[in-house]
Amino acid sequence: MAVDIAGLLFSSPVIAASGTFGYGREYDDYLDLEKIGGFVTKGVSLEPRDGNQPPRIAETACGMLNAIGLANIGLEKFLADKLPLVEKTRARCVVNLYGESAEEFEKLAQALDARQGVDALELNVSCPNVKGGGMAFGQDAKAVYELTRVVRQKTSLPLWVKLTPNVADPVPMAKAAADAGADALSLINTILAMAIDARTRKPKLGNVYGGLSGPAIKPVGLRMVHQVSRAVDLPVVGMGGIMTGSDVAEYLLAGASAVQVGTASFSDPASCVRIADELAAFMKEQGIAEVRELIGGLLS
Amino acid sequence: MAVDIAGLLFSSPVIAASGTFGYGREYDDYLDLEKIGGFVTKGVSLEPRDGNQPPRIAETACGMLNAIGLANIGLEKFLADKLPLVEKTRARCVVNLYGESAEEFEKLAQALDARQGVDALELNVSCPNVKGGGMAFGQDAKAVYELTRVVRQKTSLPLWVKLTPNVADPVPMAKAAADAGADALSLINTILAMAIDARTRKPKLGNVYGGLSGPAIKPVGLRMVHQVSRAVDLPVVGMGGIMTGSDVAEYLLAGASAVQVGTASFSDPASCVRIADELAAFMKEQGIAEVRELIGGLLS
Amino acid sequence: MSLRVKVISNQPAGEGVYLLELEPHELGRGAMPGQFVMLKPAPGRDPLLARPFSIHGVTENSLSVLYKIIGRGTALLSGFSAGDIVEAWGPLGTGYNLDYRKPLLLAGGMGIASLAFAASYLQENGVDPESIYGAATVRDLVEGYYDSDGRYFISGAPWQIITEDGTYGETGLITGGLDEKLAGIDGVLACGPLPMLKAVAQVCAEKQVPLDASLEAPMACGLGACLGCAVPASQGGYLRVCKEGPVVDAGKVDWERV
Amino acid sequence: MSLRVKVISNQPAGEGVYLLELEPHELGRGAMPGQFVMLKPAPGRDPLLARPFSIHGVTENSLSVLYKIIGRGTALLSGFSAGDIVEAWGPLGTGYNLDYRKPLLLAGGMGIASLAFAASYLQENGVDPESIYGAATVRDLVEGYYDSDGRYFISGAPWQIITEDGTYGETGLITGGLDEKLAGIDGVLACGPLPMLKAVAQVCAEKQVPLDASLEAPMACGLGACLGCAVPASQGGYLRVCKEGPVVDAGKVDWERV
Ligand SMILES: Cc1cc2nc3c(=O)[nH]c(=O)nc-3n(C[C@H](O)[C@H](O)[C@H](O)COP(=O)(O)OP(=O)(O)OC[C@H]3O[C@@H](n4cnc5c(N)ncnc54)[C@H](O)[C@@H]3O)c2cc1C
Ligand SMILES: Cc1cc2nc3c(=O)[nH]c(=O)nc-3n(C[C@H](O)[C@H](O)[C@H](O)COP(=O)(O)OP(=O)(O)OC[C@H]3O[C@@H](n4cnc5c(N)ncnc54)[C@H](O)[C@@H]3O)c2cc1C
Ligand SMILES: Cc1cc2nc3c(=O)[nH]c(=O)nc-3n(C[C@H](O)[C@H](O)[C@H](O)COP(=O)(O)O)c2cc1C
Ligand SMILES: Cc1cc2nc3c(=O)[nH]c(=O)nc-3n(C[C@H](O)[C@H](O)[C@H](O)COP(=O)(O)O)c2cc1C
Ligand code: FES
Ligand code: FES
Repeated sequence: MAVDIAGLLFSSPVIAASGTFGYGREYDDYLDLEKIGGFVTKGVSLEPRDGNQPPRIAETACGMLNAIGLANIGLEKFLADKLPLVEKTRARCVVNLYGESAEEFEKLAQALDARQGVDALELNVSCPNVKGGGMAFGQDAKAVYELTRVVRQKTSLPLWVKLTPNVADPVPMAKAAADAGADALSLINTILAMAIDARTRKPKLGNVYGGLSGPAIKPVGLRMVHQVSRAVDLPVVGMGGIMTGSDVAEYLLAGASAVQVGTASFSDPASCVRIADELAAFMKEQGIAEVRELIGGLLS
Repeated sequence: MAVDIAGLLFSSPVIAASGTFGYGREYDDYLDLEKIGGFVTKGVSLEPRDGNQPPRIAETACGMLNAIGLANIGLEKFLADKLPLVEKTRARCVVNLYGESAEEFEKLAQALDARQGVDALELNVSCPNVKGGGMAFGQDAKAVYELTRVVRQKTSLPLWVKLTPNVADPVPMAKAAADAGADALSLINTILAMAIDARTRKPKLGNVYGGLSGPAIKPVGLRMVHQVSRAVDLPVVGMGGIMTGSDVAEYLLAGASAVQVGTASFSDPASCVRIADELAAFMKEQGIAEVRELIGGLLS
Repeated sequence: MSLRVKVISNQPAGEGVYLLELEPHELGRGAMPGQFVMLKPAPGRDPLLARPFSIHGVTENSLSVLYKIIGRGTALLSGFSAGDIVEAWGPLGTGYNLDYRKPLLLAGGMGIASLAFAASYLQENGVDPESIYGAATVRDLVEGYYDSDGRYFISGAPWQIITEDGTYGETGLITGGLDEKLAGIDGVLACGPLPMLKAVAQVCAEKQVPLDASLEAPMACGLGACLGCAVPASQGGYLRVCKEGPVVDAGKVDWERV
Repeated sequence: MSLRVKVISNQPAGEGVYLLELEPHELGRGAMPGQFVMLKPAPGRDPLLARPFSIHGVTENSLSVLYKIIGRGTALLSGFSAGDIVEAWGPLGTGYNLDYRKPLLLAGGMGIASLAFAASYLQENGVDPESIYGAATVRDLVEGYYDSDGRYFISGAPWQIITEDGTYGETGLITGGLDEKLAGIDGVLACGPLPMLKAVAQVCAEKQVPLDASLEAPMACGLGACLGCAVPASQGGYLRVCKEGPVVDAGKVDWERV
């Protein structure tokens, strides 16, 4: 079941997604971390962040909204308290980076470079670009290029750039990241969305808007992974709505080299391992020996 | 329950959406057309169109994909065979226009202008702009402006411009349509997406990509209606995933003046009337006498 | 109004096959063999769409559907029991041509669902069709009953059985020796898997025997509104399975492109 | 592994209230009053998220949850019956402080679900809490049993009743005359609607009596991973209801911002 993403080996193509798996050990009572490829941390910023005003989550049809606001304990505490807890496991730890400016991203990358226990960095470019007038870095190919370029200079770790679906076309962003030296592309992040309580007449989220995730968005994730993997010669880590082993196979066929599982962990905390097991069973049923036989194997 | 959209009165804010309600009479065995505000026709083009290679639809989590390919009987047959069937009903008939070039849209608008039975035109700008290199008209504010402008010159009918969700931000498109003389904005059209059969390894749609609709996309529709209605001073006709009267109330609160119901008609052919009834019951329960008390009434 | 129909019974009727009996109301009104109904496999939003099923029979008191578990929708459907309510609409579409004097009925697999209705309808109307029901193996035959000679009956009409492995009736494919079987036949009614229909269409075209073929396509509305259920037409363009079909004159279909 | 738990029974226990008894497995292991479990109200993708419910009681053979129908999830939950499987995980979160010598328990409405467990736990451990259960009207009281003096018991522990309309027990709000009730009390355990908790927090702060308040917030993971269940903390920032709570020292909460 092993897959190679830009030179880094993962024992399984199933990886727990950023923001849904804490700092890696929160699910220990319900799954064995070593049975999946690894996990991506909650977005880590230089300073601790409190996050958005509650309510922060709302359920929607086959999905959910979140507006956590990138609450996290900050770099220092992450390194001191959380990283040691995962360092000794065989599971890969990918650190998701969140900054409000290129400088913040640079500093984060520098501080994490060559840190024991950190296997790769994932650059979350879906956040608002404060200097760029609030438009997300990830909605502007030039900003994606610049951000990726400066971070690339600060780290020799494998660098994944995580793309947002809130664009007319993800390919220009993917190309920009590739041109600037990214090693892999992760997609999709959540879709900007909103829920309203008709009786109270209020938005269901304190932040009004939030990100839509879960099975509802799988068709959008598949489409964007398909678009990007055909257009750009980098490994793609696909995600969005994965709930079953068959969903993983679909993402692999669409062109992903590995996948991340996010919201599924909320409907069943053992999801990541269950999904990895289901993928193995599916491959066995189909007589597929290696994950790579599926990657990009869509017929027409 | 009556609502006024740019001077045109609808007896109910619930309108059947383009492409899901045929030419208005297909559902006659299951609902009374006069109990809803009206309907929008399947996209009508100058010449008949066969549409895309099957399969054309696929079910997804709380949603569906379609890649009908704008199959339709063409302007001539529409005027001769279909329009007369709805002309005598009190229900409003909005004709959805589909063209591959600005010229085609112009001709359509001209031919429909002042035709008895046509109450308004809805410009579907989500289609690929053949001259603009295939990128959809609706993803380019200049193209939206130009298209709306030329059509505006050819018709005195109320002109609705239907926006696509496949953009980073719908507001520039909405503004462009407004600046060019649109009377109302309809949104959202379907989200570009894809489904794969893991066993056959094939896309589930003959066209590979299709449009995602249904409850899965409601949170995206609400967000875009909220964004657009706050930014542009035109009535908004909201849609995307409406299944219940409460869903309608949510769209109205977000800023819509009326709504369209699409995919719901496939899960129950009487949906439009049921939804209108549910809205009436909700308003009664909440002591709301007029629909306009809800429009834009979101609290924060 | 769409219909909320009460389940009378929902019983196993073969390997992975169920017979669903519904209180008919309008759902069965004037239903003809080859027509279908849309059944929502569960209330709620997921699964979202209704599924098309041929009408297997109608009496004054019931409408029945014979279905096989294929995926999630049919699996959910098998969970319904007496007294439950199913959301449904119909009868829909264009059924079989029932005016032939000496028709041949060819049912492959679940094709028996609609053709059993056609066979008993024809019989009641004084026509004795030649009826052949093909299955891979005896276990795949849906529950019928047998007379003392071992003849298989379903819905009151007799069927010759042919199984691929010879575990019941003749051995072979339903399409085997079809040209001989067409002797004296003035029309063929066929329902079954696509490869079978294609083979039958080819032989019928050669022998110039009219063929009514019952087609399948994914559907959303079932009412001719969404244009989702397209199958390629021989004249170019497409036919709607839910409106021009599901039973179509085989000559109108572009079998190459299907 | 997440848990697939068998339903022992799921019975009405008041107006729109149900008592769900589950086979415990690990779900109940070491569960303490104030802790909760996550229950998925239906298999499948819609509804997608599990819901948090306080543990109402644990025995060697069962774990019980007392819940009220609020929306879609709890309505679906009420459809489960004996033998059905519920997906669940737990026990989760931080429960009540059970070290007080003379505690006062204040249960408003469904707050009784977790506090009944606390009351009987305390009683079993030799502490006799002062327990008050407030409801709008007698019909809103969940099913308990009454001794010959009309005293109300639930899970083996007695509760004084106060109803807003005086249809049972005292008349008034649970927060009425609270300062007097605090005499001799070394700690308050409270669970109920937010306005009640706020009022109780204010009085307890004034009287400098420690208050353990059980909070609610929408949850996704229940495990401290998603940071969805934030409530404003008095020191700035937020507490996670699923981890630092649901029962928190009232002094740690910024009641103004909740
Ligand atoms: C006119 C017509 C009559 C039919 N009559 C019968 C019958 O009498 N008995 C019977 O067992 N089956 C019949 N079928 C096939 C039946 O509709 C499918 O087996 C059923 O839709 C499968 O649903 P599912 O959710 O179990 O499968 P899934 O594969 O999970 O379904 C996914 C989606 O694909 C669609 N789909 C899957 N298979 C088919 C198919 N063969 N045709 C159309 N859509 C499909 C489903 O409706 C659903 O939208 C008929 C199909 C048509 C078009
Ligand atoms: C720690 C904790 C313990 C609880 N214990 C009990 C209990 O013992 N008995 C009981 O009846 N109720 C309890 N609740 C409340 C219970 O979780 C909600 O009533 C339930 O989630 C409502 O779900 P629904 O689908 O019926 O409602 P809907 O309103 O349709 O739910 C929509 C979404 O909002 C969430 N939600 C709605 N109300 C609440 C709420 N009050 N708190 C948190 N999330 C909510 C749901 O989980 C769901 O994700 C508890 C809540 C928490 C946080
Ligand atoms: C509660 C929550 C928090 C998230 N936080 C982050 C984050 O900090 N950084 C990030 O890049 N993505 C974050 N995401 C996005 C997920 O990693 C993932 O891209 C998205 O949810 C789609 O996958 P899913 O449908 O499997 O959840 C978060 C998602 C959720 C639901
Ligand atoms: C089968 C189908 C066909 C459609 N055809 C058209 C069309 O011709 N023109 C158009 O503007 N929108 C078309 N739409 C989009 C709908 O009008 C609507 O914008 C979209 O489906 C979202 O609403 P819903 O979630 O209620 O379906 C179509 C949608 C579906 C599902
Ligand atoms: S199913 Fe909608 S047109 Fe046939
Ligand atoms: S519910 Fe996820 S952190 Fe509390």
